[in-house]
Amino acid sequence: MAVRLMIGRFDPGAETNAFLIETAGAGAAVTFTGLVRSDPDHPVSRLTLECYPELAEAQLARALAEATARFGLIRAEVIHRHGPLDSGEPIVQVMTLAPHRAAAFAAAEFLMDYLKTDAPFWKKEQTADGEHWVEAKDADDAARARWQT
Amino acid sequence: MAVRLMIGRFDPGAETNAFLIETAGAGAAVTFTGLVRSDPDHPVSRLTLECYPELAEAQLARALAEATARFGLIRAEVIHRHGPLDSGEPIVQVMTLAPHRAAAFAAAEFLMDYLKTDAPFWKKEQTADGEHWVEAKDADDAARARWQT
Amino acid sequence: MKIRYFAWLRERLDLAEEEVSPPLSVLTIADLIGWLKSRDAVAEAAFSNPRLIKAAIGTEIVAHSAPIAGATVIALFPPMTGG
Amino acid sequence: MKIRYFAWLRERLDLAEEEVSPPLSVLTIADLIGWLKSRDAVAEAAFSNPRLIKAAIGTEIVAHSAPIAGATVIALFPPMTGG
Repeated sequence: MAVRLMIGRFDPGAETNAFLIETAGAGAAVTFTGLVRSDPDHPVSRLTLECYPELAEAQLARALAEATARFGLIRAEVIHRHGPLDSGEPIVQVMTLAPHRAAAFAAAEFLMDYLKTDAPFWKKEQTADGEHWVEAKDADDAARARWQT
Repeated sequence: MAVRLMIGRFDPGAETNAFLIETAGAGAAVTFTGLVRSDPDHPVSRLTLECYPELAEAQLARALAEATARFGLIRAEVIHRHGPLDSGEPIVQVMTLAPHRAAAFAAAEFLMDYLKTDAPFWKKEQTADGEHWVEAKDADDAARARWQT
Repeated sequence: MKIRYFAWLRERLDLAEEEVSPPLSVLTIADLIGWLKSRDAVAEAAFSNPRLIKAAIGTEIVAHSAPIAGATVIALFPPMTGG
Repeated sequence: MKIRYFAWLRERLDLAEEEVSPPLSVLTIADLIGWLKSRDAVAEAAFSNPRLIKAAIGTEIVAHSAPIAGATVIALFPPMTGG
Protein backbone atom coordinates (compact mmCIF):
# COMPACT_ATOMS: atom_id res chain seq x y z
CA MET A 1 0.00 0.00 0.00
CA ALA A 2 1.57 3.24 -1.12
CA VAL A 3 -0.29 5.56 1.32
CA ARG A 4 -0.71 4.56 4.95
CA LEU A 5 -2.41 6.64 7.64
CA MET A 6 -1.96 5.26 11.10
CA ILE A 7 -2.47 6.23 14.72
CA GLY A 8 0.11 3.98 16.38
CA ARG A 9 3.88 4.22 16.11
CA PHE A 10 5.76 2.86 13.14
CA ASP A 11 9.33 1.54 12.99
CA PRO A 12 11.34 3.73 10.55
CA GLY A 13 14.04 1.16 9.78
CA ALA A 14 11.64 -1.76 9.46
CA GLU A 15 9.58 0.30 6.99
CA THR A 16 12.69 1.11 4.96
CA ASN A 17 13.70 -2.54 4.85
CA ALA A 18 10.20 -3.62 3.78
CA PHE A 19 10.30 -0.94 1.06
CA LEU A 20 13.70 -2.24 -0.14
CA ILE A 21 12.67 -5.89 -0.53
CA GLU A 22 12.06 -5.43 -4.26
CA THR A 23 14.69 -3.19 -5.91
CA ALA A 24 14.95 -4.34 -9.54
CA GLY A 25 16.38 -1.51 -11.67
CA ALA A 26 17.02 0.70 -8.65
CA GLY A 27 20.27 2.45 -7.80
CA ALA A 28 19.02 4.89 -5.17
CA ALA A 29 16.61 4.89 -2.25
CA VAL A 30 15.77 7.88 -0.05
CA THR A 31 13.93 7.70 3.27
CA PHE A 32 12.78 10.90 4.94
CA THR A 33 11.56 10.63 8.53
CA GLY A 34 9.86 13.58 10.24
CA LEU A 35 10.11 13.63 14.04
CA VAL A 36 8.26 15.50 16.79
CA ARG A 37 10.85 18.14 17.55
CA SER A 38 11.39 19.55 21.00
CA ASP A 39 13.75 22.50 21.29
CA PRO A 40 15.27 23.47 24.61
CA ASP A 41 13.86 26.97 23.78
CA HIS A 42 10.43 25.63 22.96
CA PRO A 43 9.79 22.35 24.76
CA VAL A 44 6.86 20.44 23.31
CA SER A 45 5.52 17.78 25.66
CA ARG A 46 3.04 16.36 23.21
CA LEU A 47 1.75 16.93 19.71
CA THR A 48 -1.71 15.99 18.51
CA LEU A 49 -2.29 15.60 14.80
CA GLU A 50 -5.80 15.98 13.47
CA CYS A 51 -6.54 14.45 10.08
CA TYR A 52 -9.28 14.25 7.47
CA PRO A 53 -8.54 10.67 6.43
CA GLU A 54 -10.55 10.36 3.18
CA LEU A 55 -9.06 13.57 1.78
CA ALA A 56 -5.56 12.76 3.10
CA GLU A 57 -5.54 9.41 1.31
CA ALA A 58 -6.74 11.00 -1.92
CA GLN A 59 -4.23 13.85 -1.76
CA LEU A 60 -1.28 11.65 -0.86
CA ALA A 61 -2.18 9.16 -3.63
CA ARG A 62 -2.18 12.12 -6.07
CA ALA A 63 1.18 13.29 -4.75
CA LEU A 64 2.68 9.80 -5.19
CA ALA A 65 1.30 9.52 -8.73
CA GLU A 66 2.66 12.96 -9.64
CA ALA A 67 6.08 12.26 -8.09
CA THR A 68 6.32 8.86 -9.79
CA ALA A 69 5.56 10.30 -13.23
CA ARG A 70 7.59 13.46 -12.83
CA PHE A 71 10.78 11.91 -11.46
CA GLY A 72 10.57 8.47 -13.10
CA LEU A 73 10.37 6.64 -9.79
CA ILE A 74 10.31 2.87 -9.52
CA ARG A 75 8.17 3.13 -6.38
CA ALA A 76 7.25 5.53 -3.59
CA GLU A 77 5.44 5.30 -0.29
CA VAL A 78 4.13 7.66 2.40
CA ILE A 79 3.29 6.82 6.00
CA HIS A 80 1.63 9.52 8.11
CA ARG A 81 0.46 9.25 11.69
CA HIS A 82 -2.32 11.12 13.39
CA GLY A 83 -3.57 11.33 16.96
CA PRO A 84 -1.36 12.05 19.99
CA LEU A 85 2.43 11.85 19.59
CA ASP A 86 5.24 12.27 22.10
CA SER A 87 8.39 14.31 21.63
CA GLY A 88 10.98 12.50 19.50
CA GLU A 89 8.48 10.12 17.89
CA PRO A 90 8.34 9.70 14.11
CA ILE A 91 5.35 11.49 12.51
CA VAL A 92 5.81 10.89 8.83
CA GLN A 93 8.00 8.82 6.52
CA VAL A 94 8.42 9.22 2.78
CA MET A 95 10.36 6.61 0.79
CA THR A 96 11.40 6.80 -2.85
CA LEU A 97 13.18 4.35 -5.14
CA ALA A 98 14.71 5.41 -8.46
CA PRO A 99 17.40 4.37 -10.95
CA HIS A 100 19.58 7.36 -9.92
CA ARG A 101 20.05 9.51 -6.84
CA ALA A 102 18.94 12.90 -8.18
CA ALA A 103 15.42 11.60 -8.88
CA ALA A 104 15.12 9.80 -5.54
CA PHE A 105 16.16 12.94 -3.62
CA ALA A 106 14.01 15.36 -5.65
CA ALA A 107 10.93 13.14 -5.36
CA ALA A 108 11.28 12.79 -1.58
CA GLU A 109 11.59 16.58 -1.23
CA PHE A 110 8.65 17.13 -3.57
CA LEU A 111 6.49 14.73 -1.54
CA MET A 112 7.39 16.42 1.74
CA ASP A 113 6.72 19.89 0.32
CA TYR A 114 3.38 18.73 -1.08
CA LEU A 115 2.48 17.04 2.17
CA LYS A 116 3.19 20.14 4.28
CA THR A 117 0.82 22.37 2.31
CA ASP A 118 -1.70 20.10 0.55
CA ALA A 119 -2.42 17.15 2.84
CA PRO A 120 -5.15 17.67 5.46
CA PHE A 121 -3.29 17.33 8.74
CA TRP A 122 -3.25 19.91 11.51
CA LYS A 123 -0.80 20.01 14.41
CA LYS A 124 -1.67 21.08 17.92
CA GLU A 125 1.22 21.50 20.34
CA GLN A 126 1.03 20.98 24.09
CA THR A 127 3.65 23.03 25.93
CA ALA A 128 4.09 24.24 29.51
CA ASP A 129 2.05 27.34 28.50
CA GLY A 130 -0.92 25.30 27.35
CA GLU A 131 -1.92 24.12 23.92
CA HIS A 132 -2.16 25.84 20.57
CA TRP A 133 -2.61 25.07 16.88
CA VAL A 134 0.59 25.32 14.86
CA GLU A 135 0.38 28.03 12.22
CA ALA A 136 1.04 27.30 8.56
CA LYS A 137 4.43 28.62 7.45
CA ASP A 138 5.11 30.87 4.49
CA ALA A 139 8.33 28.89 4.04
CA ASP A 140 6.26 25.77 3.33
CA ASP A 141 4.24 27.59 0.68
CA ALA A 142 7.47 28.83 -0.89
CA ALA A 143 8.93 25.30 -0.85
CA ARG A 144 5.77 23.96 -2.50
CA ALA A 145 5.75 26.74 -5.10
CA ARG A 146 9.17 25.76 -6.47
CA TRP A 147 7.62 22.62 -8.02
CA GLN A 148 4.96 24.52 -9.99
CA THR A 149 5.70 24.35 -13.69
CA MET B 1 31.57 6.18 14.52
CA ALA B 2 30.60 8.65 11.84
CA VAL B 3 32.54 7.03 8.95
CA ARG B 4 32.45 3.27 8.49
CA LEU B 5 34.16 1.36 5.69
CA MET B 6 33.16 -2.26 5.53
CA ILE B 7 33.46 -5.29 3.27
CA GLY B 8 30.41 -7.27 4.42
CA ARG B 9 26.77 -6.37 3.93
CA PHE B 10 25.00 -3.87 6.17
CA ASP B 11 21.31 -3.70 7.06
CA PRO B 12 19.91 -0.34 5.83
CA GLY B 13 16.93 -0.20 8.21
CA ALA B 14 18.89 -1.35 11.25
CA GLU B 15 21.48 1.37 10.54
CA THR B 16 18.73 4.00 10.29
CA ASN B 17 17.21 2.87 13.58
CA ALA B 18 20.60 2.91 15.32
CA PHE B 19 21.18 6.41 13.94
CA LEU B 20 17.76 7.53 15.26
CA ILE B 21 18.27 6.36 18.84
CA GLU B 22 19.29 9.84 19.95
CA THR B 23 17.21 12.59 18.30
CA ALA B 24 17.14 15.52 20.75
CA GLY B 25 16.38 18.74 18.88
CA ALA B 26 15.78 16.92 15.60
CA GLY B 27 12.76 17.29 13.34
CA ALA B 28 14.09 15.63 10.20
CA ALA B 29 16.18 12.59 9.28
CA VAL B 30 17.24 11.59 5.77
CA THR B 31 18.69 8.21 4.81
CA PHE B 32 20.13 7.70 1.35
CA THR B 33 20.94 4.15 0.31
CA GLY B 34 22.87 3.44 -2.90
CA LEU B 35 22.27 0.03 -4.46
CA VAL B 36 24.08 -2.06 -7.07
CA ARG B 37 21.86 -1.36 -10.05
CA SER B 38 21.20 -3.91 -12.76
CA ASP B 39 19.27 -2.71 -15.82
CA PRO B 40 17.60 -5.15 -18.16
CA ASP B 41 19.59 -3.27 -20.89
CA HIS B 42 22.85 -3.54 -19.00
CA PRO B 43 22.80 -6.51 -16.64
CA VAL B 44 25.53 -6.35 -14.04
CA SER B 45 26.20 -9.69 -12.40
CA ARG B 46 28.69 -8.38 -9.89
CA LEU B 47 30.40 -5.17 -8.89
CA THR B 48 33.78 -4.95 -7.22
CA LEU B 49 34.67 -1.80 -5.33
CA GLU B 50 38.30 -0.97 -4.82
CA CYS B 51 39.12 1.45 -2.02
CA TYR B 52 42.07 3.34 -0.53
CA PRO B 53 40.90 3.05 3.08
CA GLU B 54 43.17 5.58 4.84
CA LEU B 55 42.33 8.30 2.30
CA ALA B 56 38.63 7.33 2.18
CA GLU B 57 38.29 7.71 5.94
CA ALA B 58 40.04 11.07 5.88
CA GLN B 59 37.98 12.38 2.95
CA LEU B 60 34.64 11.18 4.33
CA ALA B 61 35.43 12.62 7.77
CA ARG B 62 36.14 15.98 6.03
CA ALA B 63 32.86 15.71 4.12
CA LEU B 64 30.91 15.03 7.32
CA ALA B 65 32.58 17.94 9.12
CA GLU B 66 31.86 20.28 6.21
CA ALA B 67 28.23 19.12 5.89
CA THR B 68 27.65 19.43 9.63
CA ALA B 69 28.96 22.99 9.74
CA ARG B 70 27.39 24.13 6.49
CA PHE B 71 23.88 22.77 7.07
CA GLY B 72 23.74 22.94 10.88
CA LEU B 73 23.33 19.20 11.28
CA ILE B 74 22.81 17.53 14.62
CA ARG B 75 24.63 14.43 13.36
CA ALA B 76 25.62 12.65 10.17
CA GLU B 77 27.04 9.28 9.24
CA VAL B 78 28.40 7.52 6.16
CA ILE B 79 28.73 3.77 5.60
CA HIS B 80 30.57 2.62 2.46
CA ARG B 81 31.33 -0.93 1.41
CA HIS B 82 34.17 -2.21 -0.68
CA GLY B 83 35.09 -5.58 -2.16
CA PRO B 84 32.70 -7.73 -4.23
CA LEU B 85 28.98 -6.88 -4.26
CA ASP B 86 26.02 -8.59 -5.92
CA SER B 87 23.28 -6.91 -7.92
CA GLY B 88 20.67 -5.25 -5.67
CA GLU B 89 22.95 -5.05 -2.62
CA PRO B 90 23.40 -1.78 -0.73
CA ILE B 91 26.77 -0.10 -1.45
CA VAL B 92 26.59 3.11 0.51
CA GLN B 93 24.38 4.75 3.11
CA VAL B 94 24.38 8.39 4.17
CA MET B 95 22.29 9.52 7.15
CA THR B 96 21.66 13.08 8.29
CA LEU B 97 19.78 14.51 11.26
CA ALA B 98 18.74 18.18 11.46
CA PRO B 99 16.19 20.45 13.09
CA HIS B 100 14.39 20.96 9.75
CA ARG B 101 13.94 19.03 6.52
CA ALA B 102 15.68 21.38 4.06
CA ALA B 103 19.01 21.00 5.88
CA ALA B 104 18.70 17.23 6.24
CA PHE B 105 17.97 16.80 2.51
CA ALA B 106 20.64 19.24 1.31
CA ALA B 107 23.31 17.70 3.54
CA ALA B 108 22.53 14.16 2.33
CA GLU B 109 22.76 15.31 -1.30
CA PHE B 110 25.97 17.20 -0.58
CA LEU B 111 27.53 14.13 1.03
CA MET B 112 26.58 11.90 -1.90
CA ASP B 113 27.89 14.42 -4.45
CA TYR B 114 31.14 14.74 -2.50
CA LEU B 115 31.46 10.99 -2.15
CA LYS B 116 31.01 10.35 -5.89
CA THR B 117 33.87 12.62 -6.91
CA ASP B 118 36.18 13.01 -3.91
CA ALA B 119 36.22 9.70 -2.03
CA PRO B 120 38.74 7.10 -3.27
CA PHE B 121 36.52 4.25 -4.44
CA TRP B 122 36.58 2.69 -7.88
CA LYS B 123 33.91 0.44 -9.36
CA LYS B 124 34.58 -2.49 -11.64
CA GLU B 125 31.54 -4.09 -13.26
CA GLN B 126 31.26 -7.75 -14.24
CA THR B 127 28.82 -8.26 -17.11
CA ALA B 128 28.22 -11.01 -19.67
CA ASP B 129 30.80 -9.22 -21.91
CA GLY B 130 33.54 -9.37 -19.31
CA GLU B 131 34.66 -6.85 -16.75
CA HIS B 132 35.51 -3.18 -17.00
CA TRP B 133 36.21 -0.18 -14.79
CA VAL B 134 33.28 2.26 -14.53
CA GLU B 135 34.17 5.67 -15.96
CA ALA B 136 33.77 8.82 -13.88
CA LYS B 137 30.75 10.85 -15.00
CA ASP B 138 30.74 14.51 -15.96
CA ALA B 139 27.29 14.65 -14.29
CA ASP B 140 28.94 13.81 -10.97
CA ASP B 141 31.47 16.61 -11.38
CA ALA B 142 28.63 19.00 -12.21
CA ALA B 143 26.66 17.86 -9.15
CA ARG B 144 29.73 18.37 -6.97
CA ALA B 145 30.44 21.81 -8.48
CA ARG B 146 27.07 23.22 -7.38
CA TRP B 147 28.27 23.20 -3.75
CA GLN B 148 31.36 25.32 -4.45
CA THR B 149 30.96 28.75 -2.91
CA MET C 1 -25.35 18.66 2.23
CA LYS C 2 -22.92 17.68 4.98
CA ILE C 3 -20.29 20.18 6.16
CA ARG C 4 -17.23 18.89 8.03
CA TYR C 5 -14.99 21.14 10.11
CA PHE C 6 -11.40 20.53 11.21
CA ALA C 7 -8.75 21.88 13.60
CA TRP C 8 -9.36 25.35 15.09
CA LEU C 9 -12.42 25.90 12.92
CA ARG C 10 -14.00 22.77 14.44
CA GLU C 11 -13.02 23.96 17.93
CA ARG C 12 -14.30 27.52 17.46
CA LEU C 13 -17.61 26.23 16.13
CA ASP C 14 -17.61 23.39 18.68
CA LEU C 15 -18.89 21.24 15.83
CA ALA C 16 -17.26 18.43 13.80
CA GLU C 17 -20.00 18.28 11.18
CA GLU C 18 -23.53 19.37 10.39
CA GLU C 19 -26.22 18.91 7.75
CA VAL C 20 -27.20 22.19 6.09
CA SER C 21 -29.63 23.32 3.39
CA PRO C 22 -28.31 26.63 2.15
CA PRO C 23 -30.64 28.89 0.15
CA LEU C 24 -30.51 28.72 -3.65
CA SER C 25 -28.54 31.98 -3.79
CA VAL C 26 -25.52 30.12 -2.30
CA LEU C 27 -23.64 29.03 -5.44
CA THR C 28 -19.96 28.84 -4.49
CA ILE C 29 -17.71 27.98 -1.56
CA ALA C 30 -17.33 31.73 -0.93
CA ASP C 31 -21.11 32.09 -0.80
CA LEU C 32 -21.34 29.10 1.53
CA ILE C 33 -18.77 30.53 3.94
CA GLY C 34 -20.61 33.87 3.89
CA TRP C 35 -23.92 32.18 4.60
CA LEU C 36 -22.52 29.95 7.39
CA LYS C 37 -20.86 33.00 8.94
CA SER C 38 -24.10 34.99 8.92
CA ARG C 39 -25.97 32.51 11.06
CA ASP C 40 -24.84 33.50 14.58
CA ALA C 41 -22.16 35.26 16.63
CA VAL C 42 -20.05 32.10 17.14
CA ALA C 43 -19.93 31.47 13.37
CA GLU C 44 -19.28 35.16 12.75
CA ALA C 45 -16.17 34.91 14.95
CA ALA C 46 -15.04 31.51 13.61
CA PHE C 47 -15.26 32.62 9.98
CA SER C 48 -14.11 36.19 10.64
CA ASN C 49 -11.23 35.85 8.14
CA PRO C 50 -12.46 33.75 5.19
CA ARG C 51 -9.01 33.97 3.58
CA LEU C 52 -7.80 31.55 6.28
CA ILE C 53 -10.38 28.93 5.36
CA LYS C 54 -9.65 26.19 2.84
CA ALA C 55 -12.29 23.94 1.33
CA ALA C 56 -12.71 20.48 -0.16
CA ILE C 57 -15.66 19.09 -2.07
CA GLY C 58 -15.61 15.33 -1.60
CA THR C 59 -11.93 14.40 -1.90
CA GLU C 60 -10.89 17.40 -4.02
CA ILE C 61 -9.46 20.62 -2.60
CA VAL C 62 -11.21 23.51 -4.33
CA ALA C 63 -10.96 27.30 -4.62
CA HIS C 64 -13.47 29.64 -2.99
CA SER C 65 -14.88 30.29 -6.46
CA ALA C 66 -15.81 26.61 -6.96
CA PRO C 67 -19.53 25.90 -7.46
CA ILE C 68 -21.09 23.69 -4.81
CA ALA C 69 -23.96 22.36 -6.92
CA GLY C 70 -24.32 18.61 -6.42
CA ALA C 71 -21.86 18.41 -3.52
CA THR C 72 -22.80 15.98 -0.77
CA VAL C 73 -19.79 16.48 1.54
CA ILE C 74 -17.93 19.77 1.86
CA ALA C 75 -15.04 20.21 4.31
CA LEU C 76 -13.85 23.57 5.65
CA PHE C 77 -10.55 23.87 7.49
CA PRO C 78 -7.53 26.08 8.24
CA PRO C 79 -4.29 25.92 6.22
CA MET C 80 -2.68 22.52 6.67
CA THR C 81 0.30 21.90 8.96
CA GLY C 82 1.14 18.21 8.54
CA GLY C 83 4.39 16.47 7.72
CA MET D 1 59.07 7.32 -0.90
CA LYS D 2 56.26 4.80 -1.33
CA ILE D 3 53.94 5.08 -4.34
CA ARG D 4 50.54 3.34 -4.20
CA TYR D 5 48.45 2.65 -7.30
CA PHE D 6 44.72 1.96 -7.54
CA ALA D 7 42.08 0.68 -9.98
CA TRP D 8 43.06 0.53 -13.66
CA LEU D 9 46.37 2.26 -12.99
CA ARG D 10 47.28 -0.55 -10.59
CA GLU D 11 46.15 -3.13 -13.14
CA ARG D 12 47.99 -1.55 -16.07
CA LEU D 13 51.19 -1.33 -14.04
CA ASP D 14 50.50 -4.72 -12.46
CA LEU D 15 51.73 -3.14 -9.26
CA ALA D 16 49.90 -2.11 -6.05
CA GLU D 17 52.84 -0.18 -4.59
CA GLU D 18 56.55 0.40 -4.94
CA GLU D 19 59.41 2.22 -3.21
CA VAL D 20 61.00 4.83 -5.46
CA SER D 21 63.84 7.34 -5.20
CA PRO D 22 63.18 9.93 -7.87
CA PRO D 23 66.04 12.26 -8.90
CA LEU D 24 66.28 15.69 -7.26
CA SER D 25 64.81 17.34 -10.37
CA VAL D 26 61.42 15.72 -9.55
CA LEU D 27 59.75 18.48 -7.52
CA THR D 28 55.99 18.12 -8.07
CA ILE D 29 53.34 15.45 -8.67
CA ALA D 30 53.47 16.33 -12.38
CA ASP D 31 57.24 15.79 -12.38
CA LEU D 32 56.78 12.50 -10.54
CA ILE D 33 54.21 11.22 -13.07
CA GLY D 34 56.52 12.24 -15.91
CA TRP D 35 59.45 10.46 -14.32
CA LEU D 36 57.47 7.27 -13.52
CA LYS D 37 56.13 7.26 -17.09
CA SER D 38 59.63 7.55 -18.58
CA ARG D 39 60.89 4.36 -16.96
CA ASP D 40 59.55 1.71 -19.35
CA ALA D 41 56.96 0.90 -22.03
CA VAL D 42 54.37 -0.42 -19.55
CA ALA D 43 54.56 2.78 -17.52
CA GLU D 44 54.56 4.84 -20.73
CA ALA D 45 51.18 3.23 -21.65
CA ALA D 46 49.70 3.34 -18.14
CA PHE D 47 50.47 7.05 -17.68
CA SER D 48 49.80 7.97 -21.33
CA ASN D 49 47.20 10.56 -20.33
CA PRO D 50 48.40 12.27 -17.12
CA ARG D 51 45.20 14.36 -17.04
CA LEU D 52 43.35 11.19 -16.00
CA ILE D 53 45.59 10.63 -12.99
CA LYS D 54 44.72 12.00 -9.58
CA ALA D 55 47.11 12.14 -6.66
CA ALA D 56 47.17 12.13 -2.87
CA ILE D 57 50.05 12.91 -0.56
CA GLY D 58 49.41 11.07 2.70
CA THR D 59 45.67 11.55 3.28
CA GLU D 60 45.30 14.77 1.27
CA ILE D 61 44.23 14.90 -2.35
CA VAL D 62 46.56 17.31 -4.15
CA ALA D 63 46.92 19.03 -7.52
CA HIS D 64 49.58 18.03 -10.05
CA SER D 65 51.41 21.23 -9.14
CA ALA D 66 51.82 20.17 -5.49
CA PRO D 67 55.43 19.78 -4.27
CA ILE D 68 56.36 16.28 -3.14
CA ALA D 69 59.19 17.27 -0.82
CA GLY D 70 58.94 15.36 2.47
CA ALA D 71 56.19 13.02 1.26
CA THR D 72 56.47 9.44 2.48
CA VAL D 73 53.36 7.98 0.82
CA ILE D 74 51.99 9.21 -2.51
CA ALA D 75 48.96 7.58 -4.15
CA LEU D 76 48.15 7.80 -7.86
CA PHE D 77 44.76 6.74 -9.20
CA PRO D 78 42.05 7.35 -11.81
CA PRO D 79 39.04 9.64 -11.20
CA MET D 80 36.89 8.18 -8.43
CA THR D 81 33.65 6.31 -9.05
CA GLY D 82 32.33 5.43 -5.60
CA GLY D 83 28.95 6.00 -4.02
